[in-house]
Amino acid sequence: MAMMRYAEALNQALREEMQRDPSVFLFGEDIGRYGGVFKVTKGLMDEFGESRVRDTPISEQALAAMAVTASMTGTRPVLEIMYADFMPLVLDALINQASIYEYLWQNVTMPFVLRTQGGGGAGAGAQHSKSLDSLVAHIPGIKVVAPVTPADAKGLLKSAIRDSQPVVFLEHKLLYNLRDEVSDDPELLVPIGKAKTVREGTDVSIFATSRMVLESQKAAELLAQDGISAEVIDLRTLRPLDLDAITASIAKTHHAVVVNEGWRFCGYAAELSATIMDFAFDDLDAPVARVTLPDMPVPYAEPLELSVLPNAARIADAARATLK
Amino acid sequence: MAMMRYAEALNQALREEMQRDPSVFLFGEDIGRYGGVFKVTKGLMDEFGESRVRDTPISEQALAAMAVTASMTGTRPVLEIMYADFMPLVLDALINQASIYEYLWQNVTMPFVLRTQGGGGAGAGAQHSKSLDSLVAHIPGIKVVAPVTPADAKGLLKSAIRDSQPVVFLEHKLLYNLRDEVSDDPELLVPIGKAKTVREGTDVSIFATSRMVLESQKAAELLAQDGISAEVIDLRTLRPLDLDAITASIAKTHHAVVVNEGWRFCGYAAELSATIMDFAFDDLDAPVARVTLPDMPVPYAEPLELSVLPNAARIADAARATLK
Amino acid sequence: MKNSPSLDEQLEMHRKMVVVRRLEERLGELHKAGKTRGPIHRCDGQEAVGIGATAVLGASDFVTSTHRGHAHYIGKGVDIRGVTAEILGRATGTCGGRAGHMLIGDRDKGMIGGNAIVGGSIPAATGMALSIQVRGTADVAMCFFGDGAAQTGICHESMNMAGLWKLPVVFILEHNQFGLTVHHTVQSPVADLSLRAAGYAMPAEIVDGNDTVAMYRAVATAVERARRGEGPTLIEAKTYRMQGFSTSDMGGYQSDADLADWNRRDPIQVSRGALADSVSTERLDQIEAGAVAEVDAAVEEALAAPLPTFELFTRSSPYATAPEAV
Amino acid sequence: MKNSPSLDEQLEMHRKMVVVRRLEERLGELHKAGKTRGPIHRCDGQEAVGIGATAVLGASDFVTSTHRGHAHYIGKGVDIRGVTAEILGRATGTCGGRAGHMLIGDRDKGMIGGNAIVGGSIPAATGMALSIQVRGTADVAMCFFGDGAAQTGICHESMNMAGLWKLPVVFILEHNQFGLTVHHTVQSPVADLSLRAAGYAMPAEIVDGNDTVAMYRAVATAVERARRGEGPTLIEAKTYRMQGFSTSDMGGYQSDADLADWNRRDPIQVSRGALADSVSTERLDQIEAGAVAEVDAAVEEALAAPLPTFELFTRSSPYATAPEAV
Ligand SMILES: Cc1ncc(C[n+]2csc(CCOP(=O)(O)OP(=O)(O)O)c2C)c(N)n1
Ligand SMILES: Cc1ncc(C[n+]2csc(CCOP(=O)(O)OP(=O)(O)O)c2C)c(N)n1
Ligand SMILES: [Mg+2]
Ligand SMILES: [Mg+2]
Repeated sequence: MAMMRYAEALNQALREEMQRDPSVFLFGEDIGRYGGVFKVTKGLMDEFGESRVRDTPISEQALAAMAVTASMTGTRPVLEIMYADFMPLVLDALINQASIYEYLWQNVTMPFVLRTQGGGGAGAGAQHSKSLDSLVAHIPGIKVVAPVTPADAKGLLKSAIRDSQPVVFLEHKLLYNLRDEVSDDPELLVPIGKAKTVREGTDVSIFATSRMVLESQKAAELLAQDGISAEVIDLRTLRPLDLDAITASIAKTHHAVVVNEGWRFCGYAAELSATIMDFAFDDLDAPVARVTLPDMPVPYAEPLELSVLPNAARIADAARATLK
Repeated sequence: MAMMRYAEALNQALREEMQRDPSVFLFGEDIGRYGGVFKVTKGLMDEFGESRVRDTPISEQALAAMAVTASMTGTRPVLEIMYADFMPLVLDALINQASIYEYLWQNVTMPFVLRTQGGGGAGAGAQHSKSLDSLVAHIPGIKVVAPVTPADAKGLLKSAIRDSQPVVFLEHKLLYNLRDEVSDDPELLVPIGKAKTVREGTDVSIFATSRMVLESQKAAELLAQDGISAEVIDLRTLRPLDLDAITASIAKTHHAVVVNEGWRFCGYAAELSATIMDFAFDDLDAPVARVTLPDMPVPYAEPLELSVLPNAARIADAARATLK
Repeated sequence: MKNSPSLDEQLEMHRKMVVVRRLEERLGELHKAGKTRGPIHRCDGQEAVGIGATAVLGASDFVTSTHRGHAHYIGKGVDIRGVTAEILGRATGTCGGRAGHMLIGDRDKGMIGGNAIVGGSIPAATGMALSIQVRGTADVAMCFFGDGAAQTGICHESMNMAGLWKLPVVFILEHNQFGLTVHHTVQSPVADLSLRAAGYAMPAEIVDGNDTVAMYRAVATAVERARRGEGPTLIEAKTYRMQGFSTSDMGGYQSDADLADWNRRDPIQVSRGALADSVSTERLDQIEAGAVAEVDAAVEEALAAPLPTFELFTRSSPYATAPEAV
Repeated sequence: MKNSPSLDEQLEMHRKMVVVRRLEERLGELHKAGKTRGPIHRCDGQEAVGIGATAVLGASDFVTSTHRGHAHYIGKGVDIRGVTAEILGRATGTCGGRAGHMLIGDRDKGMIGGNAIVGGSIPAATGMALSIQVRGTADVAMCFFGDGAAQTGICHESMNMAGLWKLPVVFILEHNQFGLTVHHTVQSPVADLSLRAAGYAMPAEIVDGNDTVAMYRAVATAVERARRGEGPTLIEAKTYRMQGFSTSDMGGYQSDADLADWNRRDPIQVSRGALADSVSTERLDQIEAGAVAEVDAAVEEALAAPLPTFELFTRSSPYATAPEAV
């Protein structure tokens, strides 16, 4: 065990997997000499050379399409897309390419990972602050994970690299400096598709991923002050969903709040709400509450941005409302 | 009134709006000399010339971005994207460009229309048969419509062209030859944001758009044979939603089926389910049933494709299940 | 002449062209008889491009193709019976009827694969070339793409990276004068698209796309260069699409003069002419008859084959949305 | 010399460059003092490109910009006070603090606008040029973009259409040697990106981007050509980014020799040198002092201005998801 930043945990995962498997290689903008704008790939070009750690031109569309076919032909590429806001540029590669071949051709595998980071709170403006989770979670055949702790970041990235299917790995710009204990066992993997109960409770279940888990935990503290016992579940994987964890918690609490930093309409929180409708309707005593960004661009100025991002207070309010 | 095909109704809408307003112009692949692969723009280049009706190179990404700024600077572009499957290529223009400026700059308007057609049933394979409704419906500041009748096709396209906001206009390849009465009053507009009850009923509400309205109507016939009275609501507009029509119907029937030809997970049907959860939970006697494509690529061979497309039988089954 | 095909290779190219031509003709008939599904993109008149270019490749080289891939499939060695059955949506098709004619892939043959997103074949081959370079083998990747596809952004991005990293990829621009129904002069202000290669520090060559031997020679040089680690080449093959864009094309925009002109340069006739000195007419007729019979048999077999049946995925499927979902 | 700026124009360009430089320096200080928000992209050393190119334009011409747009904003006449307040996130900013420094737009000035999606400015101006052509006015659209942006697919698609349709657009490639932290030699195999213009049948010129007068002349020729309906031009302005990529750049990859070299060619010094014969040192000092004072006043004013307050949309908002929703 060692204390390290979320970014360092990712770096360690990449290093270990590259040491273990020579078919793993990294490419992306500014990831080589500079080590990545969030420093996740720091030192890796020095260790593994310019062929396995490549700085690329600004060409997201082709890069993603190349990751798909490189992964079909004997390598395990890990592509960094600098901001989740640029995911629209890679969606053709995911929707019209990566999504279809496992079904059409069957005897191909596509073991690539697309890492990106999204989210607001850094004053980066409308084109650099979005969470577009539902765009990728909508795509059949693509797994999507979004860890919040350094340990899960490391363990899930290692699982993603070893997975035989495409995995989109969602990071958050405000998490990179978060420090916590991380195992140095290079075989410790965190399984894709398993949620984690980060706080047990009996009155209301709060489901979240990525940075919103932290806000949900704070919300649970606020609720505790009012005598409300909130269970907080870190889904960790957006697709495939850990249905058992969701239904088991709701069977206990009968109330649910779903939290996602992206837009509300057709957003990831809508799927969570609909999934709960499908599988836990009879256990629900109140409608599921969605806490999301309002349906608008992320503004730049601090008071504006802080007004729109989902936070502990809004989550707690939503939980209280379901209990009314 | 005149009988005409859905494609002709669209053609008439374009012609009338181009006659009325010289700032309206059309561009897209094969829309000029050839008149469009679905013949929607037939004869318009002859009538309006090569400047206002342009054949373009295969460059969806730039075309969409150009529609955004052309619409900011004095014209009303109508862009045809040949297949909805190519929408990933235009999403950056919608998400990172069109979506943000009305909020950021306020004194700009973006009166452009992006027409496309999607859906399965024509043996066009995994890259030419998709409905990606939720990808566009997720975007703030963009209206999305999907008419099923020739009359609505004409009336909504005219409204879309006159709207000051971006409108994505979703057609369906299996609807172009559908014939029905269409008004020749050039001022008859169908308002964006208003649903239409196409069949009244008391036991269960079925909500659909585009070709799925036809399947829902057939499902209502099947249900009627079992003595079940289904109400079928053609939403017509995917965004902004006609909430009143949805809640009023559920208040009457207490059961709902939501139908969408796209994928299930994070799909448009999920939003409908979540919206009903938000606004009509107390009126529901059973969970909302989602009828969608399974989460997989659209297969080519006829028996495979017909097995995955949502149809009347599956809708009727879902309705029966909600009434159990 | 450097890199000329052997006589055997030339005969094999000839045979494969006839296979493809016969397939296209039979598909045309089957379409008229209502026995096909969806639009089918025939490559009549363009066979020499795909057959000539793939003749240079080995089994472990990769090819990516387009919506108009029949010659590429056959060229790279995919079984004609599987291809035919796939086009006809049969369970015995190369992809079990799931893919259809635009998306045929055969991993074992290195054909992965058809791609109906215009431009999609270009980064696909470039990504395979990247994989080859990272793994350090001497294979090459080849992509086919059209004059229409050359206008896509992803073409630019891919060629820039291929030139920058000297990737072992051969770009075959199949310039058949049209992108769907639109003439190339309405899609680009330059007629010879290969002049863009200079912008990627990449050598380029314009080749007679109706001549298998010319294609073979130019591509062989490009493949050798790629295998030596010297990077990509752009081959612009000038040819002409003798049929409509697809079986649903209503036509009317191709000039009779052009059609007559290009008909005189039919690649199968060009190939016959080139072989006339070395091979007897009888032998050529026999090869052609064999090819025709092979296709006809494949068509009959496919028509008699069962349609696929659908099975919904289980939770172990990569498409499952939840580990426990059905 | 043809298309040379008048002395007044030259002095105004000089003044504006000093405005921009002072703004950049003040932003650097404010950043260090923790008074800015998010990354800020300074253009120290590149001022002559934006100021020289926009000096040619009229009020009804359009400009689109990048994440590094301060010189473009000021050049096109956006009020320095609004720009400064916007960068500092104030209610008095050009966009009320909603946009931030990368996304400033001012419709009335024809600056629409900044764009932080790399490559985004290119189709944006091309689309405006299409609008101009459809409406038949004599305006032009101009976009700025970087050497990094030149590798994006959308650049290719846009230039092809501009060349094909002879759109009235002027492409200003601001070649500052880096895309973010990556040197241009690691992004493209060709150093002079303007050689790609031939692939779009478009004239191109390489210009000293540190010389406002050279920029003015080349751009004036291009603008005239566009207004005459003769189509687009690509201007490749060679310059250098004297600061980090943004205020969060940790640096370490720009060589001291290069920095020293380009420092000797500081565009403000080049401009002073060019004006030395016609204008007294006192007059130049006075102009510069005025520019500095204007910026300092704008900064003080912005720092004292109120922060914006948030109001949630009503149902009449374009962002409402339902006509009746709040
Ligand atoms: C991204 C995309 N845009 C449009 C289409 C529709 N489409 C299919 S083929 C084609 C023309 C392609 O032209 P070219 O690349 O020259 O190939 P050819 O048909 O001539 O073989 C078009 C526009 C598509 N499949 N994909
Ligand atoms: C599509 C996209 N990819 C990546 C980025 C991140 N990014 C911002 S600026 C930049 C470098 C741009 O280089 P260049 O075009 O030369 O402009 P410069 O910064 O040199 O002015 C990158 C990679 C982005 N904003 N948009
Ligand atoms: Mg072509
Ligand atoms: Mg640069």
